[in-house]
Amino acid sequence: MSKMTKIEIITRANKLEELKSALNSIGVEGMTVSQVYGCGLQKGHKEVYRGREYSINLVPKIKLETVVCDVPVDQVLSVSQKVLCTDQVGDGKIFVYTIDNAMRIRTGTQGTKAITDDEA
Amino acid sequence: MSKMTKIEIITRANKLEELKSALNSIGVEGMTVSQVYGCGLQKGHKEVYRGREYSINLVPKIKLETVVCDVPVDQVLSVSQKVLCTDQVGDGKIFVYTIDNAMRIRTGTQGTKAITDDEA
Amino acid sequence: MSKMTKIEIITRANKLEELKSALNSIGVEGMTVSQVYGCGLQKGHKEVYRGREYSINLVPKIKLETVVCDVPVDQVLSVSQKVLCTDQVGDGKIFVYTIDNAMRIRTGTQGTKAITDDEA
Amino acid sequence: MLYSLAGKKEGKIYMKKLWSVFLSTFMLLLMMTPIAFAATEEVPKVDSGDTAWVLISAALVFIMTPGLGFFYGGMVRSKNVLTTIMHSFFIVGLISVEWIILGYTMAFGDDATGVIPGIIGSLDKIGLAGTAGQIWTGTSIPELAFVIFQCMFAVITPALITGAFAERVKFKAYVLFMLLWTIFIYNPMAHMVWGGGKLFELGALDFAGGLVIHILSGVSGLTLCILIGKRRGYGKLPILPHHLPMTVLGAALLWFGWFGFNAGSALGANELASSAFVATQAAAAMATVSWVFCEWIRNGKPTTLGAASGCIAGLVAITPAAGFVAPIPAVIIGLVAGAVCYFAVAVLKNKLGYDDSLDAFGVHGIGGTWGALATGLWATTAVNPAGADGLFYGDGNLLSAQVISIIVAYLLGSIGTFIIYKIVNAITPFRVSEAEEISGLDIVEHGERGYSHSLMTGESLGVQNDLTKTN
Amino acid sequence: MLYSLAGKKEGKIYMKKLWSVFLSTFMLLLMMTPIAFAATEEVPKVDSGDTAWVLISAALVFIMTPGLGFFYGGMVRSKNVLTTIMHSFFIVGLISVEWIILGYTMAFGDDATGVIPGIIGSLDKIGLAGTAGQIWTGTSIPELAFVIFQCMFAVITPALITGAFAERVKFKAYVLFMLLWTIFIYNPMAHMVWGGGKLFELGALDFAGGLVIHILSGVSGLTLCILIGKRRGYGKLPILPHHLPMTVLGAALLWFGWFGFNAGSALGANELASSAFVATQAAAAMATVSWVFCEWIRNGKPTTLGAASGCIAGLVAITPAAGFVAPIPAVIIGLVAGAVCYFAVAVLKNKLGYDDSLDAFGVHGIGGTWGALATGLWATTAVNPAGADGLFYGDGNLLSAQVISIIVAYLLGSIGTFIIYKIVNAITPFRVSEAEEISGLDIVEHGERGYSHSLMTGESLGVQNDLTKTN
Amino acid sequence: MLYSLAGKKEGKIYMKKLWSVFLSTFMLLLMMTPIAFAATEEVPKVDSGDTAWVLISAALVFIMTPGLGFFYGGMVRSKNVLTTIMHSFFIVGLISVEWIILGYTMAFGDDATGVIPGIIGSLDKIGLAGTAGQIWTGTSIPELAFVIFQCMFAVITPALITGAFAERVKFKAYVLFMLLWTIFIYNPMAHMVWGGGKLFELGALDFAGGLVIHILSGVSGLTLCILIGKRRGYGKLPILPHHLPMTVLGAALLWFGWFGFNAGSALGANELASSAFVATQAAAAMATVSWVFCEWIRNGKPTTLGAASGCIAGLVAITPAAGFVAPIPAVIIGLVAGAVCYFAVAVLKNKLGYDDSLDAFGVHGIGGTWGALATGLWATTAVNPAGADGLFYGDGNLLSAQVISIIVAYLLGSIGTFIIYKIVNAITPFRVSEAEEISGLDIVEHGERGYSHSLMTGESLGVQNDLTKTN
Ligand SMILES: Nc1ncnc2c1ncn2[C@@H]1O[C@H](COP(=O)(O)OP(=O)(O)O)[C@@H](O)[C@H]1O
Ligand SMILES: Nc1ncnc2c1ncn2[C@@H]1O[C@H](COP(=O)(O)OP(=O)(O)O)[C@@H](O)[C@H]1O
Ligand SMILES: Nc1ncnc2c1ncn2[C@@H]1O[C@H](COP(=O)(O)OP(=O)(O)O)[C@@H](O)[C@H]1O
Repeated sequence: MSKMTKIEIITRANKLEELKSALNSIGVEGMTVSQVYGCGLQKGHKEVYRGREYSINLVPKIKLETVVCDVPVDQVLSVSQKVLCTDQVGDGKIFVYTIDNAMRIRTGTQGTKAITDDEA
Repeated sequence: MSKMTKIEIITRANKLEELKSALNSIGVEGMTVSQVYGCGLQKGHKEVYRGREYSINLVPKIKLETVVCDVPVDQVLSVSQKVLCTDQVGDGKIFVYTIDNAMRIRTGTQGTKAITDDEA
Repeated sequence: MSKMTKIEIITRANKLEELKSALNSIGVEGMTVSQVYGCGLQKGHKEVYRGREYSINLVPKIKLETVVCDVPVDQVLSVSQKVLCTDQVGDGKIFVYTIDNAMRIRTGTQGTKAITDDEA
Repeated sequence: MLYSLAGKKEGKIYMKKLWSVFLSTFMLLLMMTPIAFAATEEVPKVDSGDTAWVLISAALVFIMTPGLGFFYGGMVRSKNVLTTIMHSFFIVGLISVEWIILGYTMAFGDDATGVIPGIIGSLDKIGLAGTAGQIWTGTSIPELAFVIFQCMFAVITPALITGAFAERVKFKAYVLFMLLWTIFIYNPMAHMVWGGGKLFELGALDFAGGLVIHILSGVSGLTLCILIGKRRGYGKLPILPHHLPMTVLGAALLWFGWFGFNAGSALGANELASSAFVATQAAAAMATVSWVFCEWIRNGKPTTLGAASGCIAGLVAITPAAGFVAPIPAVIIGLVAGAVCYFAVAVLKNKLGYDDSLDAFGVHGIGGTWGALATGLWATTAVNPAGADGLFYGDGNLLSAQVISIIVAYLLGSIGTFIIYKIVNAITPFRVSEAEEISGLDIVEHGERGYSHSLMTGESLGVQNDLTKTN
Repeated sequence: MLYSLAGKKEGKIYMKKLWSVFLSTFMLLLMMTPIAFAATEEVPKVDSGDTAWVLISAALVFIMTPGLGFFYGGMVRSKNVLTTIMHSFFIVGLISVEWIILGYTMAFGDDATGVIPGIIGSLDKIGLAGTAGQIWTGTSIPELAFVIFQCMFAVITPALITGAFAERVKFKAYVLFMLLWTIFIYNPMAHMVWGGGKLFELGALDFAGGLVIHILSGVSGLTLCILIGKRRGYGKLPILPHHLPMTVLGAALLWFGWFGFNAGSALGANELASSAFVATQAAAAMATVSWVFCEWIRNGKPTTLGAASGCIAGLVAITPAAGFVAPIPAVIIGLVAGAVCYFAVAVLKNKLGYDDSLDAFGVHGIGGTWGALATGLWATTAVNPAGADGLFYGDGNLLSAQVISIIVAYLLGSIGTFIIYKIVNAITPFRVSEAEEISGLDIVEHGERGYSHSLMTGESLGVQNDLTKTN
Repeated sequence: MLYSLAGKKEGKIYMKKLWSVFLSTFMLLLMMTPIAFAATEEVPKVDSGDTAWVLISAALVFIMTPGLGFFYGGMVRSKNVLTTIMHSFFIVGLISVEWIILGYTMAFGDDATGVIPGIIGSLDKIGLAGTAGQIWTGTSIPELAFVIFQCMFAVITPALITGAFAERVKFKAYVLFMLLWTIFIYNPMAHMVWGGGKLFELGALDFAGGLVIHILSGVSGLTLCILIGKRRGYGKLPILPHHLPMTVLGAALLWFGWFGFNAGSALGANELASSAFVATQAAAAMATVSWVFCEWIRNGKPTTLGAASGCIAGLVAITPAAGFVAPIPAVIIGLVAGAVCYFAVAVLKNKLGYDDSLDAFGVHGIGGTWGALATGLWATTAVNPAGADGLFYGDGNLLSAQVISIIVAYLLGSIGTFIIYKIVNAITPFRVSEAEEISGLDIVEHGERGYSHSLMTGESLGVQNDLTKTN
């Protein structure tokens, strides 16, 4: 069983479609997306309600998670970086983990075969 | 300190109640659920707005995370697979990770004791 | 490359601001927050619709994730525990993982430098 | 009384054939026509104040149907919000067209020369032919004002039914059913009760259609929800309202519009309209309070949905009585309506186990029944000389007439619905498949989502970047 | 002038006892009764156009109270949306019943034979006894139309107060307080000002209740929010509006209904009603613009909440003046109202540090005070011969009368609220516990959530699969 | 016919100078003034019923503009919901003030002594001077009632335009543009068509402003959206409606208010108002059904947005015809309107490639054009003796007049908008930057979010705990 790696990409919401296409093009088909709030160097914005100002410092982001084994992690990283980089603070982060096991619920298959989609 | 494992189950939203009961029945009490969008083999649906059609290819899913130590990981996997499997594309995936440490905030307890709920 | 650790804190939504400030004060600047439902010892609440009662047992929580390398994990844990502990069931859990790699998208920097924010 | 036809009050109530009533639905239906009285002397001139009141009342009744869409829409799961709103909204279009072309003449065409005299009027007013420039008999408003006021009633009645089968029917079957139901159940009913040629003077009183509209739709809804079956997971999985502020909005619009419904039914801006307006507010207000107190006592919580449901229960119950009862009886009618309808939806429905999704029967059927009975108890000629005295004012005949009318409405609603359901279901399936029900009807039936957005990012998430068909 | 009682204008303003005014609230209250004039000659016949206008105006004022619920509901956090809407919606039920049974007779029962002549009217109209078939004095509308139009005023006044204590009170205490406040503060006030027997002819003008309704509720709200204390975390943690489109919806319904409130107060469809309608639109429109420009200048952003708040400020300010001022003064009244109320909520409130959650005082108290003063400046008999000339038309007496009235309303509102608060709090706690406040009142007090759904999946998430009590 | 001026019908239609028409916009504009007739004999007395009807109609038309805000607001992405609603809501304030001060006198000031006779009226009614106590010529309502009814028309016309440029303009430019457009395009147009001194009696019919209001705003919107350019990502990235129930709410309020718009344009509560009411409902209902069926056939799904859009298409199309056509032609007008507008937005727009965000042109421009033509086909003096006979009633002159009027409206709308756009854009940029467009205008332009809350926790998430400026 070769190594399975989870890649977690936190980035701007409006880049989702581009990122998805880019990942698809290098063979990453399965992924899970969630909506998150980010906090870091990027400044938020000001809001005003009845004359009172508030600083909003949690910025809406999306988190895309994908577990890969065949596709090289480095390629995922470089491709993602390319489409997501705007040179503006707030582009986000990518984190890489090792995972122990995976299972495809539909078939019960475990290990790397669980995430290799050609069997469907 | 015995090994602590995080199990992440991504599956259909309408299966949540069944899954929760099944996990409870094998002793898994604590869990955290979030709403995510999934993308994989399962096709999305079409939408129409003022005569224009759109393909929606992110499918709403739920992600259930639970950290276990006493309950065998295999049992969690098999029980989950049993209740979640519908034989239709889109049943989802289960990922398994090792975690380094855990803490129960209320008591400050660390390690496996943090997630063994009998102390409460 | 020194070790990078991801710390995942699941706790009450109304504690977010306090937690964020406390983490900032020990040098943790970057973080990602998401909204989750928790299930554990804490009981939910009852709802009534047209005379029918329902038990709601998924409690809204927030999950704060942060990847650190310079700041000691223990310090993050103790500081968090201090601000979050209310001695009431439902304070939540903290989980700790090792991660393999990180990348700052804006610069392409990998490894610990990706999450050390002084370069910005 | 809603439709004051020219004529003199003939107080005699024909109660003799009580038994024969159960022998023939047909006969019974004919008997529903109430006695009609001349509320105003016949002055063949349009009065601008009366016309203004009836026109604005028509607009008020209009807003009730979309309001109903929100009332119902807030109570379903978000995956079905659009289909539920659409069930009310689309019907405004569908039935208004039907009414203008066919419905009005069926209901208010001349009776003597009618298609089936006593049941369906003459078709010579097809497409509203001959209505322009006329004054509606016994009133001082143009016939066209009466046509459009009536149109709004024809529209809301079938819309009420949709609450019973929410979250599980196909749109095509819904369209077909509603069209057939309106043509074959509502129009004849309206003719017999309001447009009829005084053939049968049973003497039942129904000021603004509580009996006809609410009982008929409530019973039809009940029949239909039993025929269609429960929603998948009903009673086992949780099915909660997804947006209660929307339901309150709907209730507010309904209450608002109901002033036109009831007080507008005086067909003039006068003492009677004012009295009906007061009675309407009295009953709605009291029912709001009583429903909330009932659940406060029983469940320990006074709920917002309870307040919204309570006011509707009160409004339904006062509808047949609004122009016949004094304020304090109206308060009592509301008090009972709130409590009775609460128990109908909270206890009775669960006991009996049918899935009337949004309580069309529990609120409109039960509330309408109570209101029709209450009219028989508290109606008084002191409020409306053209009405009758109820049991508490010394005369039991009215109550008997009300009971018979109720039975007729139950029979007509249930039998008629059963037949039309069978016909529709033979043409096209009424119910969606299980997979469709799980996906939600908004996507499956309409290709839309109620809320296709992310609250956090403000973007349209989850859409592929190639738009497949952009012509 | 709202309530034209029969009688001749007696311009003499009794200003002598200015000092004694402060010696006795009781005396002052009596002095609030304005002079009443015969706007129309007494023709004891119902006019259909006037009746149509007053009835539809009653419906318009009705929709304001649910509208207020949305206006307020959008501004709270989503965990308190239902309780906030409920505070307005339930009051429609509660106070309408109170009004029909008790309130109307307290306020408009005969003064001479009243419970406390000059303060509380005779109780012989309990349950609206004797109102049927009557024409309201000095008008051509049925008394029942007047009853129901007035009912809607009695309903909205306490509802306005709820904005001050949003997000922290128990429902039980709210119910008790509102009932007592309406009976012991509102009803006597209404009697003294509008139902009174010309005992004291102070000469204050209040066309549609700006003084009585808005100042009284604003001041009561301020008092209450100070007594109850701030929301947990107020000024430290962020507390933001959860749904501004809902607030705009509320503002739109309020504005819409306010045409009935102000123009309906002419009690007829005539020149005066048209003039009041124009003044209402002029002030509301200008205040919308001026509030938005004030914050645009000061905060750099023109906000939607500012537009919604501004129109309400203008509507409040024009309420007492609507039937007495010309269009351009109305524009000026609106201009100032938008600016003054903006500074009241954006600067003054923060300086003083009380937590008037949704600015009941900042908008209704301040706006109402400005409007009452402005009436003393710009009122002119050219617009309404039954009114009076203000300072800018050469007569200072009216302004003095307005000032005294304002002082009285402030005293009555604050002292009355203080006493009732103490009584209610002794019976049942007014404020929720800290844990309850954190959980949110929707769940704690009503056992409901405003939005119990997942936007993504369309399912009801988070509910156990055993339904614990299904009877 | 909307504005019945005193005078006798002069049926002669001046068709001779068809060519010269294209030589000078100025000339053409003058020719738009329709012939005015005395619908009622001049009785200089206020009628309470007519006044009640016009006042309530004004309130109904008022609610349309906020309603439009919701109709449009639901169709944009949630990050732009407030700015879109604000575009409609703020305009109520801005233009009402403009109307009272300047607009009314420009439009309805005396023509003979006008600033530019035939185009802009006399300014002696600035600030509504001299309108109090007057009766509007040819009617029995106070001039002030006419003023305020007209005010609501002036308000909604520019609001309609905002749908074309949603999601990409700066608020400052919007304010400036709307003010200039109303003063220099709308006011003269209103004067020429409705306030003009019978200078040119072209004979075009426009009952409630379908031509003036809908074509003018639709064409202006089209021009503007082409000048401003497409939204970033339009046609490539998905841009979906974020809240369809809000859009349905808006459609319901529009439909409701449209009864005042059309039937109120009879300026009295009479047969004509009733007839216009019926025609309005007939066309709106049929168009709802026809739009839905068109997409059902073409896309396989009947949509809720289609139903909401269809009714508006029908209402737009019937606006110029409402007081001239019989019910069945109204049904046909609606039938075609639903289909034509559907194809305009679903096919034509995509073919031509402009980004009319919310289809201001597709619905109002196209629907208005169809309605103006249809008036030329089905108008009949049988419905309105003060009107004219259309092609299907044997007279082709009316149709020609309608065609010319349409051409004039297109020219005026496009050229006028072009010029004003250039002026505004020279003063302040019309369009936001790309970064601002991505962030969303609610935050960038107004410093607010539509929904700043978490559905799950009910808390205000994402806000720093130090409030930076709390003064
Ligand atoms: N240490 C961290 N742990 C987890 N998430 C982080 C961390 N640092 C940044 N993030 C996420 O990445 C997003 C972008 O980071 P930010 O510092 O604003 O800009 P940049 O990545 O361009 O330097 C943040 O909003 C947050 O969601
Ligand atoms: N490689 C992956 N990494 C992360 N999540 C995945 C991956 N593959 C699938 N998923 C998740 O599992 C869900 C179901 O996968 P899908 O391929 O559609 O069907 P199935 O699992 O039945 O083969 C997806 O919607 C996605 O959320
Ligand atoms: N084993 C677990 N795995 C994942 N999340 C858990 C686990 N146990 C608890 N949680 C999370 O922690 C939250 C609080 O746990 P709970 O048992 O209710 O209280 P406490 O942590 O105070 O004992 C839960 O709502 C859930 O989100």
